[in-house]
Amino acid sequence: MKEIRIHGRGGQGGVTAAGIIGGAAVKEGKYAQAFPAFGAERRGAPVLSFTRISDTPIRNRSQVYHPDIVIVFDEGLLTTVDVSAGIKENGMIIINTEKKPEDFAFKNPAQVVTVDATSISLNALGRPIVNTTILGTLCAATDVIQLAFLKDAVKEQFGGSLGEKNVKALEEAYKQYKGGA
Amino acid sequence: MGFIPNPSKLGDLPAGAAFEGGHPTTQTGNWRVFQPVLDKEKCKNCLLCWVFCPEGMIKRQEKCVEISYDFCKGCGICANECPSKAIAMAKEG
Amino acid sequence: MRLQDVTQEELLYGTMACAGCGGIIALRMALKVLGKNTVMVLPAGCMMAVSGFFPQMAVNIPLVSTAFPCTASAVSGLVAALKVQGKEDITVLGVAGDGGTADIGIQALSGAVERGENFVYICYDNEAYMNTGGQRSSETPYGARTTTTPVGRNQMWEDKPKKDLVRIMAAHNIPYAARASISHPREYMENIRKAKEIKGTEKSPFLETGISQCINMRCNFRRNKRKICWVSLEIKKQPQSGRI
Amino acid sequence: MGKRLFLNGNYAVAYGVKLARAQVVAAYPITPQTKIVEQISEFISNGEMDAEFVKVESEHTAMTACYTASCAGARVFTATSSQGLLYMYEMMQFTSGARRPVVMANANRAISAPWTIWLDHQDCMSTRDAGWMQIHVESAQEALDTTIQCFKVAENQDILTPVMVCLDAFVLSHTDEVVELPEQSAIDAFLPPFRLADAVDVNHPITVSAGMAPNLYMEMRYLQEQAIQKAKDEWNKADAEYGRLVGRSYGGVVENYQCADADAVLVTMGSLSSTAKEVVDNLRAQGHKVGLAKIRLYRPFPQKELCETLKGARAIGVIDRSNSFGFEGPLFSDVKAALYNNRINPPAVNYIAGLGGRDVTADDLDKIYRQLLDIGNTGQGNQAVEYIGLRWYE
Repeated sequence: MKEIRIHGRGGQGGVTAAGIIGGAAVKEGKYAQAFPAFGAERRGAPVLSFTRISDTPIRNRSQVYHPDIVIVFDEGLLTTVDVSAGIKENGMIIINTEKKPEDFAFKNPAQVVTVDATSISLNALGRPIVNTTILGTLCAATDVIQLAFLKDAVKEQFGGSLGEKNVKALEEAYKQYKGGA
Repeated sequence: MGFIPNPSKLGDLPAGAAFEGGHPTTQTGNWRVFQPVLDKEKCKNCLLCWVFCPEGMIKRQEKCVEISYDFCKGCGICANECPSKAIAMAKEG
Repeated sequence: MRLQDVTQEELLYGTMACAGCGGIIALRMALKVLGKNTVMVLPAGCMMAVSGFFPQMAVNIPLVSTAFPCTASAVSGLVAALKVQGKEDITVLGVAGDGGTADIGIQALSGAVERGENFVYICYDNEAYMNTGGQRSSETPYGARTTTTPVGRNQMWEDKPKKDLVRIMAAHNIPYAARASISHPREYMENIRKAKEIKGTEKSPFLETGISQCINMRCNFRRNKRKICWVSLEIKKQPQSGRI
Repeated sequence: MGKRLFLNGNYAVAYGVKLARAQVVAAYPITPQTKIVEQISEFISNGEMDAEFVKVESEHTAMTACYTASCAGARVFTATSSQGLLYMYEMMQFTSGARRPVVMANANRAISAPWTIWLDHQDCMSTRDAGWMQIHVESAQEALDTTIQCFKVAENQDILTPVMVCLDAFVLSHTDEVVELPEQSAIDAFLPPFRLADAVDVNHPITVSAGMAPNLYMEMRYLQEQAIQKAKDEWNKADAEYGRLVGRSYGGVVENYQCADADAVLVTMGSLSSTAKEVVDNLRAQGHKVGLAKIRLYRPFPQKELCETLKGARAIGVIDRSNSFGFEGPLFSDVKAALYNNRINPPAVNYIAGLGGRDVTADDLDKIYRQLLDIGNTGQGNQAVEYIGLRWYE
């Protein structure tokens, strides 16, 4: 089982992203669970959402305390939240930032992956909505989801031309990671 | 199902107390102290008593109305309403 | 409307109401106009207690009893269920007192009227909570004596004017709202007939306030039933920005 | 095999309502239930569902409209949560007393004050004695399937009792997971159209919920009790029939998970059962004989099935997600009463957990099981009510 925790702000689409990851995994024939950290927060406040992916039905319904992968939508969150809390050994933290991975140090050791998702999103969508873009990096840097299913899930979520634009954004992030690796 | 005014077993009671309507089982006629008495000669058949009777106990007829006493409680509205004083309230019995 | 033309058929008779009950007169007259193709909702109160208390089943149309605050809500449910079953020709009638309409039931009524559901609603306004023994309601007129209107040392009379329910309902921009009294049966029944006929595609609700004194009312200016203050106020459909 | 979707519990319930072909839906929004009725509105507006949606102005009206729509012979559904359920309480009694088979989804949410929106079972426990049947689910899939089963049992002519399907707030209502959609043809075979013998009919006028004096009221209540008692078997039958037609069933009214030879058994309701099964498997793998009794049907209380499941246990733990202030957890009282009636008396411990959305983790459950195993071995243990995850015990 892979457990993912997403750190975002209300309105950035963290919950949607958790759902898209799960939806892509389900398309692949796997089992998934996606849920928000059930808050009453409104736009701008730090929020959490979670995804679990497994080859067998998932029964654990508590929140994710020991994630394999952490996704951070907003670099600013790093100053207030310990995003590495509880992360598993050999875990990965994906951060939306202009900086390099080596610029970051966390309490708990983890592989850090960075992507300038804001710039990519602004190019592709015209708006700094990074939730789908950063999934391209997730897809490229890990094996939890496959690109084809991810694209399907995004298209299904947004539909029409908005879906196409989002797919373009995540493809760009995917290429950047693969190219850089 | 039929209406059973005096149930004698559980099966006589319908689920949810859903009873058939139109079954006035208590003859409220015996509530009367005074009863309306109609003077057919004076009745102009204006039907005011008929429309005002709360119990619907006044019957419309060809020439003049007719009072039925089964459910008449003797309220006296008919006598009060009658413009030609054709109904008088007389003591029961 | 001529009295000769009104049906002989009695859909309500033999109730356990007090002798001379004005509410029963109002209901009987209304049912004569609405006819057999009607479903009625009654909340907890006198009217239900005297006509639907086993074994005295005095009403001869379908009757659904409900709790005090939700006569109009119950009407909504019936309207929806009859509509989905294609029985839209059936008239749904809600009858509640002034307390059940203007006080505890006003939210439900406002909601149902705002939704534009097709029904006839009669508020049987006897100007106080009479089933429970004469407590004040928002429809109790200024000066009336009730059991729950302490206004000062040894004073028991209502010091607030009557709430104008018909204008409140008219403010919902409904096609018909009227106030009438059983002291004038032909006008009263005419109002009911109009209300019944506003129907069909227009989806038009209606509210009728029938002022009919309870025989147990203790009132400073106790009125003879025949001489009840009579107001007939008919409000036709208002334009959206219209004023009464 | 039906279509595989990625849905949360709320949407799953809405799909269940659609498949059941509900005719009248009256509901008022309240977190966390709102998405159920939003989805149903969407089904109605895009023509997938042939139903009337009553846009009510309060939960009280929602329940009243459901009650009368059911009187008129329509298949009726509503959904609510927490404060909304409490606001419905008056009319819930009317609905059950008048024997109208309304189906309601309740997204279990704690009660204010303190003001809250998160999960616990205080709302449904507060309406426990409203004469409604109450069934709890542990997954979105079960929520969908159970919603359909609810109509089947509630509308049974011998039962005619409303039912509340309880799904835990957020943990089920807002969690996306894999849900397999049954075929409409299978559901149509399972659930025939609703026919109410004493529906409102202008040609045969009836008075619904007539007044009853003390000479008969008690008999009406006794009839109601008989009907709800009969429902226990019907739930088992409905679950089995659903299993035959759709291919999924949930072990009837009490799910026996590894209890046959278990020394320590935990009794749970709702989403917690799901995590507990994971913990049972882990402990079994380590050689500990533990089991889980998941109560699906809470009212009528499945006394016989529960005692059958618990009879071999040497220690029993009951997790309550609510309080009965001044005593112990309400589920614990019910379980103990059932055991007492059947002369089964192993040590039993009450755990109050997960109030107001406090997360209950696999670790918490693991600790509970280990404590129960100890109690089973020694025959001794702390019999006081224990709060799990309480931050300060004093």
